[in-house]
Amino acid sequence: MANQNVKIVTLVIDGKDVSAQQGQTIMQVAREAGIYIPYMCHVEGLSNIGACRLCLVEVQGQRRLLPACTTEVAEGMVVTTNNERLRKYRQMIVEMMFAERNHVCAVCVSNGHCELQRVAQKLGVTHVRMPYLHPKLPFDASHERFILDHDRCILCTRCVRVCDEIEGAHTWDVRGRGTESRVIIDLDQPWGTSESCTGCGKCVNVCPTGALAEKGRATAEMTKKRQFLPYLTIMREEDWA
Amino acid sequence: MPNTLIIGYGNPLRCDDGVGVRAAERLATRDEEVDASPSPPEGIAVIACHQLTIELAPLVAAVERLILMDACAEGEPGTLHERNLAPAALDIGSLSHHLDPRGLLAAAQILYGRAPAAVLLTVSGGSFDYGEALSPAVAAALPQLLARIRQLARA
Amino acid sequence: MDTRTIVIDPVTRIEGHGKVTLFLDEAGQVADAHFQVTDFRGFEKLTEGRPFYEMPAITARSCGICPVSHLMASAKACDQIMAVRIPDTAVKLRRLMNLAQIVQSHALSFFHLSSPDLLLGMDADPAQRNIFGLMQKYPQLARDGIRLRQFGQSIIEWLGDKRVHPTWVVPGGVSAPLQPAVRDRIAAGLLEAFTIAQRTLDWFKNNLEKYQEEARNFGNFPTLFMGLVTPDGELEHYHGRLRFTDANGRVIADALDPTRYMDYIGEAVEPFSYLKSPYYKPLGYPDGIYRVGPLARLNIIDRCGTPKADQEWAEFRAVDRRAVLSSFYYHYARLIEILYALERILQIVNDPHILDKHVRATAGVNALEGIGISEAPRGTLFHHYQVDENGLIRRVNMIIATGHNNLAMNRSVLQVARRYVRSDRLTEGMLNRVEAVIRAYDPCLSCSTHAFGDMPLEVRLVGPDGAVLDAVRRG
Amino acid sequence: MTLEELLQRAAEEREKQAAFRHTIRVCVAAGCLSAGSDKVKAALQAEVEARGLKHTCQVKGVGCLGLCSVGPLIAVDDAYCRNVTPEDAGGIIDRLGDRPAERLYLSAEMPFFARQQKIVLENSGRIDPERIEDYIAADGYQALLYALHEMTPAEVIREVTESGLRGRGGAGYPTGLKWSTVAKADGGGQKYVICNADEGDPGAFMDRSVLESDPHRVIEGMAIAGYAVGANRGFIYVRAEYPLAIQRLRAAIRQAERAGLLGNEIGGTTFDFSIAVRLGAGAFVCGEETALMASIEGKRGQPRPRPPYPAESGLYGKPTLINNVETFANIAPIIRKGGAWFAAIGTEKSKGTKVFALAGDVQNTGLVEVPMGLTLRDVVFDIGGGIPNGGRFKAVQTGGPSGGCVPEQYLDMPVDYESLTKLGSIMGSGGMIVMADTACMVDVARYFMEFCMTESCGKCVPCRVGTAQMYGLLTRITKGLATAEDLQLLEDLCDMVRNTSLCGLGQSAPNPVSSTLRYFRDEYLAHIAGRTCPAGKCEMVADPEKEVA
Repeated sequence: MANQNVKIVTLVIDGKDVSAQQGQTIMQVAREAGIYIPYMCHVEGLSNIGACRLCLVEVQGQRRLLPACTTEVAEGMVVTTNNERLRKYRQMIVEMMFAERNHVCAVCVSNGHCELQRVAQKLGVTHVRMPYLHPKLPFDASHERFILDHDRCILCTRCVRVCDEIEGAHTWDVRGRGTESRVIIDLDQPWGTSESCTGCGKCVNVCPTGALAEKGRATAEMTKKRQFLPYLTIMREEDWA
Repeated sequence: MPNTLIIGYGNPLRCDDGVGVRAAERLATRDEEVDASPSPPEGIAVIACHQLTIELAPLVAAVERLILMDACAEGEPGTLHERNLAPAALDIGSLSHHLDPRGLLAAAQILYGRAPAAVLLTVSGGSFDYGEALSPAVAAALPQLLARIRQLARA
Repeated sequence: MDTRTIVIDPVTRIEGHGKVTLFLDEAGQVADAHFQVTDFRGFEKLTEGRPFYEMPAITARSCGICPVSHLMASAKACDQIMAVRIPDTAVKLRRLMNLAQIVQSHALSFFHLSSPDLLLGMDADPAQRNIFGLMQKYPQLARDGIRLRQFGQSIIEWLGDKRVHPTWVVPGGVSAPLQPAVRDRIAAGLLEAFTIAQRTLDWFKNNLEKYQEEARNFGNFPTLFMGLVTPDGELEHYHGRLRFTDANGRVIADALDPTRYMDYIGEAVEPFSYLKSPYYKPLGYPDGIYRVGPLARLNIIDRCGTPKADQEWAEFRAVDRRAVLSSFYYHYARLIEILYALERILQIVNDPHILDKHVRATAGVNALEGIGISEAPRGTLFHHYQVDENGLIRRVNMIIATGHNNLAMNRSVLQVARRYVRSDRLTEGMLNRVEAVIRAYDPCLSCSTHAFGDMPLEVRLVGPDGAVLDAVRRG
Repeated sequence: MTLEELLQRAAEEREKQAAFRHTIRVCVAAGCLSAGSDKVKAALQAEVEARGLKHTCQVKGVGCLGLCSVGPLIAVDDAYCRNVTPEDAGGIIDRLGDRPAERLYLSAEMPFFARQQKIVLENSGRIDPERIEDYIAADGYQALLYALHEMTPAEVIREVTESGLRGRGGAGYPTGLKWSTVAKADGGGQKYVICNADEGDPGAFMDRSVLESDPHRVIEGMAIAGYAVGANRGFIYVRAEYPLAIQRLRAAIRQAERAGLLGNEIGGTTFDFSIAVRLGAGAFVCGEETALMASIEGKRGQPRPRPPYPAESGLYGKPTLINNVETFANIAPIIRKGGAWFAAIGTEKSKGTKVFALAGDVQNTGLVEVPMGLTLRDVVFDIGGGIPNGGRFKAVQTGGPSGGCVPEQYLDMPVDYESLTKLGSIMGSGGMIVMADTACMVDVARYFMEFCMTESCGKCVPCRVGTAQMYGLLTRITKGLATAEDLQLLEDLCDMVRNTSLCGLGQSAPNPVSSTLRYFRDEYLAHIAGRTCPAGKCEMVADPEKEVA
């Protein structure tokens, strides 16, 4: 390991005393302690952006809720990962994700393997209180092997990050503001015409929903493989000198 | 052989019409991380389907107790109704491909010699439009419905 | 709706409520009859701009009664867009599911919807003349029906993941090979199914005499018949070519390429119905009226192609050597088709290659248009998709069985009404028969939102001045 | 330039100007310019020239004189003239030394001018923003050179801390504390100072006006900050929609560089400090500090979670001090006159003055600077002159789209950070919109929500979707389509968006809704239950059933 002198801190998560290495995030430590914190934009192996707000937790002495994925642990920290208030917020956030685009689980390629569906299930989201925004969105099937279905996109930007940070192509980005935001390829061109895309498929595999999928997969047939990510990350972090 | 059969029926692509199906799906699956309630214990079977059809009759006849869950169009959305059902050979129109719950019991009674004690729980729907989502009032009633079913199933 | 909306022909809008309007002339005779079904909307929202390979799942969800039929036609349309020849075993497995669907659908139609009319009599007290009256009087028959239906449903369930909307049928084939255990379970159930099918058929034939009055007046008129046949002229539910025969049993068009259906099927629009009225183009409208479904299929073929069914078919055709014209015989045809389907299922499960693992062809978009056709229990089903170069749906057209039969159903209602309407009031006997004749076609009318109650049939009697003389709501 | 040289140049310039018997100051800030003040200035100059008065009367372009609603505005010695046209030039010169014509005359004694106290704007409308000499004559750059020569960085920070100055960008964070945090941070030799001039609130133009009227003031404040925290590079992030401000700022930077007041070895010391201008492309969210820094770095302008705070890890990951234009504009006077002097102005917790852009249904719209603690009533009715055309006051909205609406019963509350927060609004950057009773409060909330919705950067879900949902609900209410459940959902959304959004934009986006719900709930209920708009502003849909389907 690169650093022999890792500093250890102790903290309390949900009433449980836990120890952690300094520099770890609340998310990492909670997971090690077997405490589930929901998330959507986070994925192990990529940078954290704290955008989906599902992993917000209460930290004693902090006025604001903090994202567990970007907040580093500190000595004596007292963290609450789940209570009435947090559940309520998380449910509403998931509802908003559903209401923003056109999610039709029943016919979706990721039905049954979808992280959004799974989180909704875990959080007990059985309905969406808010009106659906029903945007008219294009479907990009111009790539030979993959499809981009904006109807199922939740703008977690995992694709953007994996392409930039792991593949190094930076084919993906985001354009527009607010609900007009959309993931784009190169300068917002059809995927099939992209010259920067290496066709590696990492974006497809990190996508939590059916927004990015392999072409031709029928309903419920799209499963994502993500094992490559921690592997690549570890290999790159390893100090070979 | 289970002694209790729970059937939730309706069209989950027509919003509140699917409340029975959603409830059945919830009862049939268990997520330990969020839901402390147990999956159906021994002796309880759960079926989710579009409509009550005649081939359910032999299954119904084989159990001690039948619990049905459905949506209804009448009433303030989200209201839970419960009533005990007795077999009744009610004709519901012979162009239709499905059965009335009491008819299902009657079919079990007539064809297989017995009909279980049965209770029908319905939730008044608010929206029967195209869509997968339950309307707020109905969704709010779902936990209540599930709690009642679990209570009934335990009794 | 904005301009991007794909307009799905109202032909697809078949789920809803049925309505019959009878028009009286000055003399108090029935001059015309309209059978119409109400609007069905929202479907297009799910399909526009979506990739073609989602269509099987989407269209299967458009109908809770016959999802398998839509799956077949849709998957075949998709195969065409991919321009693939799907593996032989996949074809057999798709056939297997389609046959199972025919068994269960016909079982429901015959045993539980129509047999009360047949067994208890058209004029019996409606309190008795229903499924429960049937159960009381003929419990074995009712149980037989349940067993057959269960058998068909179970096969579909075992093959697909879910019973209501199997997603196992996919563009290019099926998503998973057949498991040996499933094959064995199907084989194990066949014996009982054969027994039931044969028993019921024998019983029906023995009682045919009693129904001569009905047979004469139930949609008994000359029309063309249409359906798929094999290259050898045998009964076919999955592939094949289209054949038209006329009322004299003569083949008037054969080996038509189903994908060119627009060349020989026209679609007339009647203001009173959302259903388009298809007709055989060369004969024009309305002379090109034709029927589809079990009766049509048995009328157009040269033989069934399986031993038991062929034997029954020979007897059936003896009813009228030219063509069996009365829609009453749809019931008869259904029973023969059940037998045929069971024979074919037996052949398939005994096929040495049926457990083959190669069941799916993969490909991208290789054609911008795909037309899938299959024989649904109720008749020929067309799915016609146009896609852009990336395979996104631009236009969808579907013609369903109830659509093909629309003209015939109208005429059948008219015929029954003329025979039984004798005043400016709707009588029980007349209403029973109107219902029964519609039932013979087993149209897909069940309301997709079942919470609103059951498929009501509204019958209205309209005088020459347009005044509604009487109206009855049944159901 | 050393301090002595600077003082000498100041004295020279003052002497030069003192030679004139009369000074006519013509506002050439964006507002008056757009009303044609450049032509007025030319006409006056021509007139002066023609009459051979050019040695006794100087005509100079100056920054904002404040009362924008009656521009072009000019000051003839101590009197103001409003709505001046080039044709008025002759008459004005005729009456030099006398009171201007009644039609033009505005007394400096009128409350709008008299009740203001100017620190930030002390040079606005007095000096020529395009001449560094004018700024130097007004004691400019003395604070910088004094600090460099006579004070340690710690002493500078102590002075700022003692002044009690709080961030003028909106949140009111103690400036001294922020500086000392950055000063203590270890940047490995590299730190940055950023001036946030990405003023985006609708109707707000405080920063623009400061930059157009007194750009050197900001530069000087930044340089002092750089010295205090140990940074030698500065960025000013200005929105591209402010071309005049950008032009003057760039000119000022060049002048300061030439004068040795920016660049290497400033004032003969070892302190180096350079400033670069960066233009924003008009995204409101880029006013948020982390988004602003991302934008400077050439990335998509989106905020990131804090901590780490910029003081620790800011621009390019280095410790960064980021303050707003008005905050920097306060620095030079504080150093010059001492923190104690500044701390004596204002209230216990809010020191100094605040600049407001007064707008809406008020007689005198324009830019005002008042000591903290003045009441809203003083600002709206005394300085602002009350509601025009005999209208009735309904509410005043402070803090821009993130602010709240304060109703009449709280008009006597002092304007300071704490009081406004208590009322459910915020100080914000200084927008102040007065509303008469013709305004529908639901419609007002909807207007601001639309702004927040379209300006949401789209990164976090609560802000991106929550604002769109709230906008949809508010629209339903204004159309008479909403139900009691919709109102409940709206309130739940307010709570959720406030508490879960990533940055200040989202966190404060519900403010206009919550504050109007708090004070004008009856108006919401009238729209929902009664399907009427009490202000008569909203048109109810005739047939709600139809609309829903």
